Amino acid sequence: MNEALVVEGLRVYYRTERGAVRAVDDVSFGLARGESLAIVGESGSGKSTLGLTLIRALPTNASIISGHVYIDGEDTLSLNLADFRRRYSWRVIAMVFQGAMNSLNPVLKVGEQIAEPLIYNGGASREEARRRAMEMIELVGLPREFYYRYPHELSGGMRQRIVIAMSLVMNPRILILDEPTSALDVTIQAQIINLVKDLIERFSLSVIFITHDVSLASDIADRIMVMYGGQVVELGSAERVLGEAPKHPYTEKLLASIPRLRGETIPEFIPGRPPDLASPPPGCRFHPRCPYVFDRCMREEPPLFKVGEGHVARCWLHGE
Amino acid sequence: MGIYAKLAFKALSLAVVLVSVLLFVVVIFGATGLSDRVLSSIINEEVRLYRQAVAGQIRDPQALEEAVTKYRIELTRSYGLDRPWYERLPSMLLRVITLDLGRARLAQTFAGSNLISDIIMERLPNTVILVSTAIAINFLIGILLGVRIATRPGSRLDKATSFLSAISYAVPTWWLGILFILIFAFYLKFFPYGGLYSSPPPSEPFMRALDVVWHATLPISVLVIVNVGLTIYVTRTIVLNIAQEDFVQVARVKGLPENLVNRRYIMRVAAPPILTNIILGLAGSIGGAILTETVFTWPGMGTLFFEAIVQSDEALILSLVYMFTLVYVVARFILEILYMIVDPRVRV
Amino acid sequence: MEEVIRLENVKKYYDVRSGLLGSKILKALDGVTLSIWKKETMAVVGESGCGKSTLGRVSLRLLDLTSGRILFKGQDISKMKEDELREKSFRKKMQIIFQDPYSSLNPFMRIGDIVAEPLEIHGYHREEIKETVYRALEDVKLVPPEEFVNRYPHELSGGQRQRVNIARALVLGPEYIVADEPVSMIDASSRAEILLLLKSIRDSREMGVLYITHDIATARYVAERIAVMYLGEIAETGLTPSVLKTPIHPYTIMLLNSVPEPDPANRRRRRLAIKGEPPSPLNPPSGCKFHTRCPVAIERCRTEKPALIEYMPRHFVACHRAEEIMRGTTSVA
Amino acid sequence: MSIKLEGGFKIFLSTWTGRAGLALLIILTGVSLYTITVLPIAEISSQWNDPQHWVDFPKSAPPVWVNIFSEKKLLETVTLTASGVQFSGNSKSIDMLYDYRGDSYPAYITLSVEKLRYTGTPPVLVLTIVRPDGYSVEAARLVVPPPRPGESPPIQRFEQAPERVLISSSDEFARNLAQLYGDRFDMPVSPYRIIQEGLQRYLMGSPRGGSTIPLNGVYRFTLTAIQGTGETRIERVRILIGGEAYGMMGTDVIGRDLATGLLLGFPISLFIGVITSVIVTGIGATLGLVSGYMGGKIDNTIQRLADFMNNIPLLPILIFLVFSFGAKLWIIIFAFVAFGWPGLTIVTRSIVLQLRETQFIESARAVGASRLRILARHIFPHIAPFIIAQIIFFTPSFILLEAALSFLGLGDPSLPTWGQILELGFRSAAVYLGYWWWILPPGILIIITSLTFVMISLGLEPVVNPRVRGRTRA
Repeated sequence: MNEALVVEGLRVYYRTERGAVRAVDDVSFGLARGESLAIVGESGSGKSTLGLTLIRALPTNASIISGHVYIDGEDTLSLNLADFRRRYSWRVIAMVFQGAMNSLNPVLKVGEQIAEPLIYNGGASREEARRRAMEMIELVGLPREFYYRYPHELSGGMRQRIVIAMSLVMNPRILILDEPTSALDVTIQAQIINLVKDLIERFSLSVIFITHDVSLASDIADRIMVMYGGQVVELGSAERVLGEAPKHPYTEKLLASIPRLRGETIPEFIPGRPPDLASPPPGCRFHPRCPYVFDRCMREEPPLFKVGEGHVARCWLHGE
Repeated sequence: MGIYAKLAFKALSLAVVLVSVLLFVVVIFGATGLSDRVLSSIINEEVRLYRQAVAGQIRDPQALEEAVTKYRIELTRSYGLDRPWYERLPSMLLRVITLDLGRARLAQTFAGSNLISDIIMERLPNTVILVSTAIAINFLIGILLGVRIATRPGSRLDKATSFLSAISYAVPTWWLGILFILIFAFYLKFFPYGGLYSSPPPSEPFMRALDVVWHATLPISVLVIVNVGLTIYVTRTIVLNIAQEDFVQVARVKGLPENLVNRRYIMRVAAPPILTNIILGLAGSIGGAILTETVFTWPGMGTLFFEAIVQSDEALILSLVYMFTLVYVVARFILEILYMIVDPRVRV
Repeated sequence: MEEVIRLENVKKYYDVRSGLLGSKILKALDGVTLSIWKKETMAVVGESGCGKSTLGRVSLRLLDLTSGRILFKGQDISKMKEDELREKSFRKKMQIIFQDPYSSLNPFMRIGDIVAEPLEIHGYHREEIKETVYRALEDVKLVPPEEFVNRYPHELSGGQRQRVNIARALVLGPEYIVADEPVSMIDASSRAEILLLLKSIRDSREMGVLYITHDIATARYVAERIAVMYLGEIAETGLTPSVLKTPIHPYTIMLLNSVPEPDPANRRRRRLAIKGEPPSPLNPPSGCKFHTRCPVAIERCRTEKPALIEYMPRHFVACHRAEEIMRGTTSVA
Repeated sequence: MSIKLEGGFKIFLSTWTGRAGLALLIILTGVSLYTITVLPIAEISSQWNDPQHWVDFPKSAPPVWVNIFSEKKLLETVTLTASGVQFSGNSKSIDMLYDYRGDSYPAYITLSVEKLRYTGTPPVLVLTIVRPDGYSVEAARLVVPPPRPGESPPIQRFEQAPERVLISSSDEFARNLAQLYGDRFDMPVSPYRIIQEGLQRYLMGSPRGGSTIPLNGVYRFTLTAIQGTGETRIERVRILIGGEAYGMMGTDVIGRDLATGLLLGFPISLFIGVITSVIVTGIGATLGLVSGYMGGKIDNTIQRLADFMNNIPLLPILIFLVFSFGAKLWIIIFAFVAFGWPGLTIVTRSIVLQLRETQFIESARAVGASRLRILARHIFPHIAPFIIAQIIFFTPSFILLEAALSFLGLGDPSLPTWGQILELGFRSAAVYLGYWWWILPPGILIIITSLTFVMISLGLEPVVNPRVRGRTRA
């Protein structure tokens, strides 16, 4: 089996005052070993919830309604939380959470925060753990002495590097990166992305890269999964989805909305606003904003149609 | 700014507070004519002692009167009573700082000295013991319960605690003290009405200590009960907020054991704001101590304050305002140092 | 063509208290000169902390300047007091559009009142106010206006709020507008809408616009000219196509290289990244402020501050090695 | 704005603390208004501190309702009064009835006559008591002084203070009783013994084995004016039969009716709490607004001052101030205000600073709005709910602070407050003697009053700080 991770029929809902918010609604995909998959979507598309579900870090008002997440063939959602944390979390699958500052404890030295899982979950001695943490700090391009720094003494870019070092300290095979650069300037963003690329190669990581920025996704991903309104609307190789042939109108319009440095195209926009996931529109969730909408879109929810080699799109345009 | 510079700055600003309070107090004392009275009573006392001393040597009553009058004039000049009060400010200030304010009107030490400095030095430890024990117990209980409640927000226990802490805000400490005396001393006779020792105090040291504890139980309980509700509530809120921070969830995802997460990722982070809360509550604790001591006739500075008011002893009141401010400032400084230790963010 | 606003060697220093007695000078703007013409947009780009937002606010006199001159259509407004700015109608003629669509509208006020407030302040008549407000809402495509005037900000989407912001800026008929990152906080799919709206309004109302952004790619579509800022100074400025096609300053070159493009081929490449982080503006490097991160810095850059020199038509660069870079004898990448 | 206010009130009323607080506030205000409008405040407050006024009342007597709970019934204190009594040709006497029920004898009996006028010859007032068994005794004989030279009728007597006769220790009365016992009951007792054992036990008892047992039943007290010519008018006649229990709330060591004192406490307590809170909040918020909005040197000065004041332990300084300047209500309020503002100033300033950074304020500046307009239109609406909440939140602390000062003996002596009632109780060792009726009610009233505002504060919390419930992420 070549899949590092398989997600099947995952549904995650939030309980809110307005009723259930269907943040992730029947999502399935696989991640091959050594592969980078980018999950792209606007705010409210469910992409972050998906990431949190994979590493079982959902807020308390969220519940997994159905679905499976297989890692090495084992359904990790069926494990109790303590088992999952002991056997998979950070050892097999780790995550770089959104917002580096919030991921770090303000009153502990960053080095300690990197080293802790080695001591408490990896059986390493303090000395070993420190040495390893310092190696990791060096690996992400910071001096070893940064072990003794506190988060507030670091710049945003440095904190992001520390958080990345922290995620890799237990040698995980799968790494989820949730908007790792969204708060950074482009110059620092470029540094971090270069670093991430190096690390992916060096550790042969399987990566899930969550971002709202299609351009950034193209920087890292072998495959692109576009999410809209809690659902996968298109999934395929980066070359196909971003290159010649986006098959879902949303992907097409999203790509067209990106301002580019080169070329003659003028960016377009998608009118309307993303669906309210407490009461999504009937039929295709994109239909109120879709330029190609026809009557079937308003009535029936489209399934994922195969539109090419390993390429699917949720759109009636590709129906029979 | 280095940590020592920060500490020095803090010490300096607290010293400024202390001196300014003194200046303020002394100015009011001067402007209202109270300082004249304090000084003239010191002079009268010294003149009386002088008369006693020289009465043996000078037989002639007229000569004696002359000598005494001369001495009085001398004293009046040296104390500056012949000058307006604002010219005496610096010396008065110095007098207060060194507690050189003569004798108390009626209050005295156990041994019978009525020197204000003696009295205060005898009473100070009693107050410090009472207040610091109460604060320590308050925060021990408050933090333990607050953390426990924070683990189940919205529960019945949580709601009850929030409401009780609101009620405790409305209860006057001293009235609760009176109520406790009525219940536990008058009706149930479990505890004494007040004071520091039984009369006569037990001679054996251990029994004596036990006797003090027995006497301190009611006042400390009152101080704790009135304040602990708020401590629980605040601790709960702080802990609850921190528990929702991303880094706590990250720590769990990292596979760290739950008790480690609680200790290093929640409590460790909650310590600075909780400490801030202790610092903010300090002024109130001192006020509460004055009243509680009074109710339980605990022989500390609070009871002394009450006596001084009843006896209209200006000099004693002046000294006590100074001492309370001093105790407050010192306690605050100690807590500030502690704060710098627990919060690396202020150490830069 | 008419010059709307002109900044001459504008400096803005802040006194930053540090320690007991010590205070340091933060040079947010360290001698900026630029001008904007009627029907023209000037984009100011740079990393966070480079002083671009300060520049926008100083140009509107929302912040006082430390030294230099600001000329609005030839009149020196750099020393005017707030009352004078209002009485002489300068406040009517200069406006700002903010970044945050959430905090930029008073949550207690209705949309109609928000857009009407500038008119009230400048003493317009009731009838006139209503008419002007409706026209402004129509201009920003919040139609029909009567549907929006009675709503509260929280009932609108981010994009709609940003249009209210634009409408408020437009009601007084300004000749100069500062747009401070107007699209950075709204969803990617609606950004183009706001940008295009801004551009068309600029043309129809013949305004000069200062467009502040960290995103060079958006600047390309709205701005005729670009100024690249680094640590409170302009590193390079010129006509947009010129700067984007033939960037000269190493910082501009590297900044352009850092911008990702949606091209799947990218993942096989490493982007050319500027090393390190921007130095603290409290303690800026000597000479050329970029020398600490510049791959082609020489000794001279450390000691001597480069002047902003016109190397190509209307294309100015502050770099000692500009000529070598232009000739291709020195390569940044 | 108006929509917001209405909505806020609805949210407030949806909390039970809000409803309970509001109900309590209405009750407290009602009692205060009743006290102010119905009771002659000025007169009562001066009476309150006049021991002469309370001399007839039983000292440290528990309230009468304790009899409901206890086995041994305490004798209630009873006052018989007659107002505007007119003695003329036909009616020469008035009757007052006392229904005596109890196992113990009254402690004392007094007669007082207030504001008497007569024309003609000076009257002699005679008080006779008719026992339930029909025997009657003359208890007192009061000779009204004749006109002084130059005085013209109507002659006024007992104007300043009522003429008071402690009939239970009158020798004359004792002799009369001795005569009654000797003649009618065949039980010779000396007047001396009667005085010594307590005259009441003979007046209100029947002989039993050399002593007496209480004779329950209706006693008729008849006051007769013996006068040759002219008329007599008495404003108020009062006969007080002192028992062991008194009134609804009992009495203190001076004999003061605690119910009156407690009632007076309502308006005073509310006044001090609310007025101080309003002033403190007004000053604190204004300084905070100025400090936050003006910035610069003004800001610096205000903040330094506030910081400094915040570093002072409040109570010792307050004690000192009130002690030095005298315990007057306005001085107490002034001291509270002087030391109460800094906290709010610091908080308001930080809110204003936050607001000032918001882009809607900056855009108002950009369109040329004046400072005043920005303060009024943009900043004030944001902090107004907060300020109102603060007024309510501060009120109990000032009520408690005043009570504390009063308890330390630094309350304004011209106004009876709950704190002062407690102070006297504490100083007269009421606690050690178990006079709970003196200790508990004032404390409970202080708590209820403070709690009213605390509950309203709690009810206002969701209005002022709408916290996001639950977290949603997507």
